[in-house]
Amino acid sequence: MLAYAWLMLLFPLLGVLINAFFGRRIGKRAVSWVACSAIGLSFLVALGVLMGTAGSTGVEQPLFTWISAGSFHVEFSLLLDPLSALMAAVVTGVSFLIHIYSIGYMAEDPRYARYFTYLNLFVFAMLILVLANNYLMMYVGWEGVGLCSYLLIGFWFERKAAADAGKKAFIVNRVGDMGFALGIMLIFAMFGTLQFSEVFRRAPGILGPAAVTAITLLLFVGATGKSAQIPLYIWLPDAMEGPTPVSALIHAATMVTAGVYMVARNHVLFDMAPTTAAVVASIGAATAFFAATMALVEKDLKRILAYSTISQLGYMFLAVGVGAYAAGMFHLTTHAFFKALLFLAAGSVMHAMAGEINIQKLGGLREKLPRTYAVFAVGAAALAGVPLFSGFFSKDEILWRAFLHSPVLWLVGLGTAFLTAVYIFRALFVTFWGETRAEKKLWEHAHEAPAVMSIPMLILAVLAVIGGYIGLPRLSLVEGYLEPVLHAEHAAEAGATEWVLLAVSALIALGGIALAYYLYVVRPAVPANLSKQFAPLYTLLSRKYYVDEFYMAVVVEPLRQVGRFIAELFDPRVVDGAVNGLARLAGVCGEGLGTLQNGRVRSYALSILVGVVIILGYFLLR
Amino acid sequence: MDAIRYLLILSAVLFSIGAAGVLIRRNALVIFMCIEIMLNAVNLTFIALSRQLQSLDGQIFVFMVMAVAAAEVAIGLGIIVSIFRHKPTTDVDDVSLLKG
Amino acid sequence: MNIADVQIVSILPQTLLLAAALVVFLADLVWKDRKGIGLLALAGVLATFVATVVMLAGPGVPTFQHMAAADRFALVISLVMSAAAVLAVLVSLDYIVRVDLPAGEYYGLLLLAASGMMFLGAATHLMTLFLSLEILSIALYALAGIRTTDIRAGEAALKYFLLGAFASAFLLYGMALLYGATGTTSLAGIAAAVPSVQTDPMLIAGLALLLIGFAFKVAAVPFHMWTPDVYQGAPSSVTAFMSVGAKAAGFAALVRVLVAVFPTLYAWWVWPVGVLAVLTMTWGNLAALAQGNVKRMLAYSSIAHAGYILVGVAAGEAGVSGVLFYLMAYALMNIGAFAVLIALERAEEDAAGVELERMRGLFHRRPWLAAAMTVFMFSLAGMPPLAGFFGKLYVFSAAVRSGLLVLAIIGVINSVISAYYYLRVVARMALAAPAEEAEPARCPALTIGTGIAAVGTVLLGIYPTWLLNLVQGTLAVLFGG
Amino acid sequence: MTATPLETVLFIAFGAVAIAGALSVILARHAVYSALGMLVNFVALAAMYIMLSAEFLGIAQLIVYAGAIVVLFLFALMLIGGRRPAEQGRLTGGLAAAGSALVVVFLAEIAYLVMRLTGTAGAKGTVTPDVIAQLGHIQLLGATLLLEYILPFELASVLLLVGIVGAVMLARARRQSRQE
Repeated sequence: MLAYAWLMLLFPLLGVLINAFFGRRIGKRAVSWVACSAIGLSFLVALGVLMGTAGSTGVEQPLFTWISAGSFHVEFSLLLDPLSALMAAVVTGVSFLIHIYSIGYMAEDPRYARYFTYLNLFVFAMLILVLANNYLMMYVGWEGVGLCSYLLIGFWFERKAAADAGKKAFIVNRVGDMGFALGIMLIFAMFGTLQFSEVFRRAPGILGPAAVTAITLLLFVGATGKSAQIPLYIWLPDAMEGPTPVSALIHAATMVTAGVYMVARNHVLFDMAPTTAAVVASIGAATAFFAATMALVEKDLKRILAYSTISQLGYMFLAVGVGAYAAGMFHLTTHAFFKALLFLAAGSVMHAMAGEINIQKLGGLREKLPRTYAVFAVGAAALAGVPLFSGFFSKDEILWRAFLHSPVLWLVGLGTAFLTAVYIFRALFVTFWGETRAEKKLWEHAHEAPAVMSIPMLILAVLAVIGGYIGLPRLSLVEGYLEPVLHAEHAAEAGATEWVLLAVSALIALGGIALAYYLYVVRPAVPANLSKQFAPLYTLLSRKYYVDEFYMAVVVEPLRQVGRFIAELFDPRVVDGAVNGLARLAGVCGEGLGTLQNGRVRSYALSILVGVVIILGYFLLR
Repeated sequence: MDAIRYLLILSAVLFSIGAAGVLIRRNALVIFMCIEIMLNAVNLTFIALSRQLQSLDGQIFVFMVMAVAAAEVAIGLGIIVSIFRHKPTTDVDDVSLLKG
Repeated sequence: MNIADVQIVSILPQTLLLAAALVVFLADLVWKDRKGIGLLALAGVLATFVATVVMLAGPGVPTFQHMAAADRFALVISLVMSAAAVLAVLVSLDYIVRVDLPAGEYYGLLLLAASGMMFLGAATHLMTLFLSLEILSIALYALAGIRTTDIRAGEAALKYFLLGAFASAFLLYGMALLYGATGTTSLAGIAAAVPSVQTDPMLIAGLALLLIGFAFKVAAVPFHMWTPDVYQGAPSSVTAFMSVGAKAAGFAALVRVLVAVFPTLYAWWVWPVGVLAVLTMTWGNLAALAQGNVKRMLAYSSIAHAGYILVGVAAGEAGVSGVLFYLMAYALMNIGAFAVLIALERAEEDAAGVELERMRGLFHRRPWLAAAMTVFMFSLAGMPPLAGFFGKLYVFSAAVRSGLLVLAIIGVINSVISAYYYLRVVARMALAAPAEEAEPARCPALTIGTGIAAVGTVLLGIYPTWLLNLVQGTLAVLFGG
Repeated sequence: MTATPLETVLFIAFGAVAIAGALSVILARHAVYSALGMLVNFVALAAMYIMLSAEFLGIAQLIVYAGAIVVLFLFALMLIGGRRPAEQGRLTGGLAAAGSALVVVFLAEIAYLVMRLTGTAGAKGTVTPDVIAQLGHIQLLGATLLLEYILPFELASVLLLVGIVGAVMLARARRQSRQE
């Protein structure tokens, strides 16, 4: 099967080409067939590869020489090892289900073909990222998913909010990519190659502590952009302006996890840089906690899930930061299942309620949408870490490894787990329980989604339940599978401690759910009173700590002002003013300043002369 | 002071006078004359150096500069005339629609 | 050194262009068909392109005494120039009829300017360098003002001319000083003499003034002030050509002088060039942010791109191939972007360029045109896997290899800033179209030109190997060695 | 390069005249006087060229610059500047002040350079004034130009072509072809 791994890339690419060129002519039905079967076939290949790579330390499969010029040589080849195979299988599998779901969700959209083209293009770019055997290819995929994300978030570009959100995502991602690009350039400068295997093999000999810290920090900057970590997380909540399946696919299950994958892929380098690892773990823990607090007061169902995604990504970075790469990948996998599920369920709610997404205008939906309610509950339980659901195992694995590393990180993680249980069950109770607060007309029209949408949800629900068992602490399928690549050091058998911690986190999760039940079902008046009592805190949270405003004031506006200033600088009045000021200062010319007119060509010539004098002076006096 | 230094300083002075003229005059024609002064100053440098170095390269260069100056004058006056047709002015400060 | 050293083939591409220019001038006397004259010019530039390609494949380095050499470096520059000229002629065919420009003069001067640029790339002697620089400059002064019915074109020409002549006086002064310091005007002779005179003040000052002269041509801050005005006032097709051609020619001369003639003084010139690079990209990008006129925005963006390329120049020998690659990429994507503007431009109102608002709705009216524009914008912003990305990658990683990490960092930060204003164009195109909007021009030549540029931009990105092989190690044969 | 006392005096005298001419270009109230100042400058330089054994270039300077170029300028002035004799405000304030200051710095830089000169280090050629006198300046220059410098010579002719075409195109009154 490994020999045919390239088919994994080919199918989505064909899907893109067919739908891009003929999409508008062949009709919606054909478009969906093409798009879904492309990803489905790709998924089958990925499964084959997943089995084929078990136990292998990885094979590289060159497809063609991409760049070959002098010493600069880059192969376009696939790196097939357990890590990439697992990631590829998750990406294609979840994408496949979401493609199917989209058939129903986007059925009425006039740009149906374009939507599926973008979706396939996204999967293609993501697979390039995942299967890359060198940094350049990975970077291309990396930017590619960023681009698709821009296209899909801004898919309904007629809405200003959507267009703005797309732009924001793109720019913020570019800030992160900048770090990644610089890291790649540094690697190339030091190694002369960009191939992973070569770099990892020679890293211990070539890189000093400072160099490896610099490189890994730069790579991590890239990861914070793509994976929405502090301080670059701000794009993700806004990205919910895109169609809901897109949110499920890109901003929950696949693209945002690219950062985690990249760190895991570079674990050799990160292992050599303890400083960076500490930064990664701290940022991860801080993001996890910080995002969870914002989710507590959010009213928009999709945004709650978005903050939850940021928070869960924080967990994954916490994991890779403490060296538990396999645990991070395990959580990545389970999270892909239950987060995609939650988003699709939210989409189903929107579908039923004509796009209404404010949870305070919903309520009581459990009688109208029993299936949606059930799958949402499963997803919520998995996310909250209710024992025996998938999230429980993967989260616990991370907490356990964090505890071994540093109790402080563990405490933060535990606190986050508690908040997670509270906010997600708040969303569940407010949306599905109690009396409805929806408009009457909407309420009456509410209906379950068609089968094409609910079947993918059911499959994901099953996965969200059983997904955890592949990584049971004692069974450790994931860790064992990834072992050839990640060389996970087996944590000392701690016996009692481990079980105690397991119990603690289970209790924490259940406690959080109980609190949510008390606050939002038993005594619904309490939250409102609380928010009044702690008004400043509430405002701070609901305004998302004013981070967007901060960025606006500190980064965007000044840049714009400087630009405007530069453009206006050579406005006659300003030049004259500045030059006159200088002249007066120098006392060179004291008369007639007020009546002077400015000559623009001459002020340009003046600028040339300034340059001449400075450069000539530098050369002569050096 | 030996002759070559004298000549180099002289041409630098002429060049600077030309450059100053570009900055202080507003009449496009006069600015252009000042640029011609600058070119001539460089020509003097070339010929002085050519004599000093006992090579003809500098003189040939001057010959070429004369051709360049001729072509520049043709174009420059053409441009000034063409603007004058829209706006009867030779004041460069009056020609500033494009900015920002 | 005598007439027998002349290998006439060394100036074949340039001569073809000169011949084509003469044919165009003569044809213009008897033939009033502007498209026909354009096609003649097209034939000329295509022949030049083919000749350049053939010469690139051929062995040896033909030289014209010690005045010019058709080494790999020169031929790659010729390739960029002839590609730019082909695209420029294609986008002009319909445009000059639309805005009513005189065909004979237009194409003739365009071809002459192109030949001047190619001579500049091939020059191995200060005199050839100076004369070819003047040929291209004077032809461009005239082309900038060719729309004599519009005072803004006249203004552009006047500004370009006065400042260009001012700057070339400094350049000439620098040449005189180099001559004085080394006793020769041939680049090889100067290069040979440099080690023995090393830090002679006359040599150093000559180098400084040469740097300034070329910095003006490539529009580096603070010698850039003419750029936005001239680019905006000149007819769009002229702007497209000169933003690419004059820049490439200027960089060709700069690289040859700095890297090939003054390698031993690298420590002297690397910082001025580096500082110019930083100023240039930062200034260009920040000013572009504030522009509401797409043509003017592209003018500032071309300043920014000059800054990126200067990063490659500062990298010294390691950066040469990156600079050449970048120039080719820039030629394709920038002329492409201008081609789209030309399609949108209406004869009268848009003489000073298309406003951003006019981009509105292009995706709905002309999806392919909008798609091409998207490619150009993303490529200019440096998105992989497009040509612009690889250009930036090569120049920045060359800088990192030469120990100029700071320059690379500032460059990358700048390319992030630039994404903002390029993206604005794309976003505007996606919005709904205002109803009363005029239909963008349709013309086969323009479509072909835009198409070639778009396909080239994509191809250079996904398969850059062939061009990379071409630009690798060009320096080794700089003096026909 | 040694100079006889007479030559020295002449050099200084012509230099002074050249500077005076240049200054009157930038200071003259009327553009016509500027043109005349330029003429003075050109003629003084021509004299110096001849003294520096570049006789042919001296003559060419007289013909090309003093003759053709100054006349062209005067012609253009008469054509377009005639109606507005005086340029209002010659020395315009801050810009001029800043510019002049920079120019002084530039001049100081070049002077510094010249002072630090240890004598030009480049290898001396063989074209001494004696050789020039023996072979004749024009013959020598012509032979070099057409044998060694044939390419620049041809480029100069291309340049002039560009100049002619461009000037004709810019200066001719364009008929609107739309109205034909």
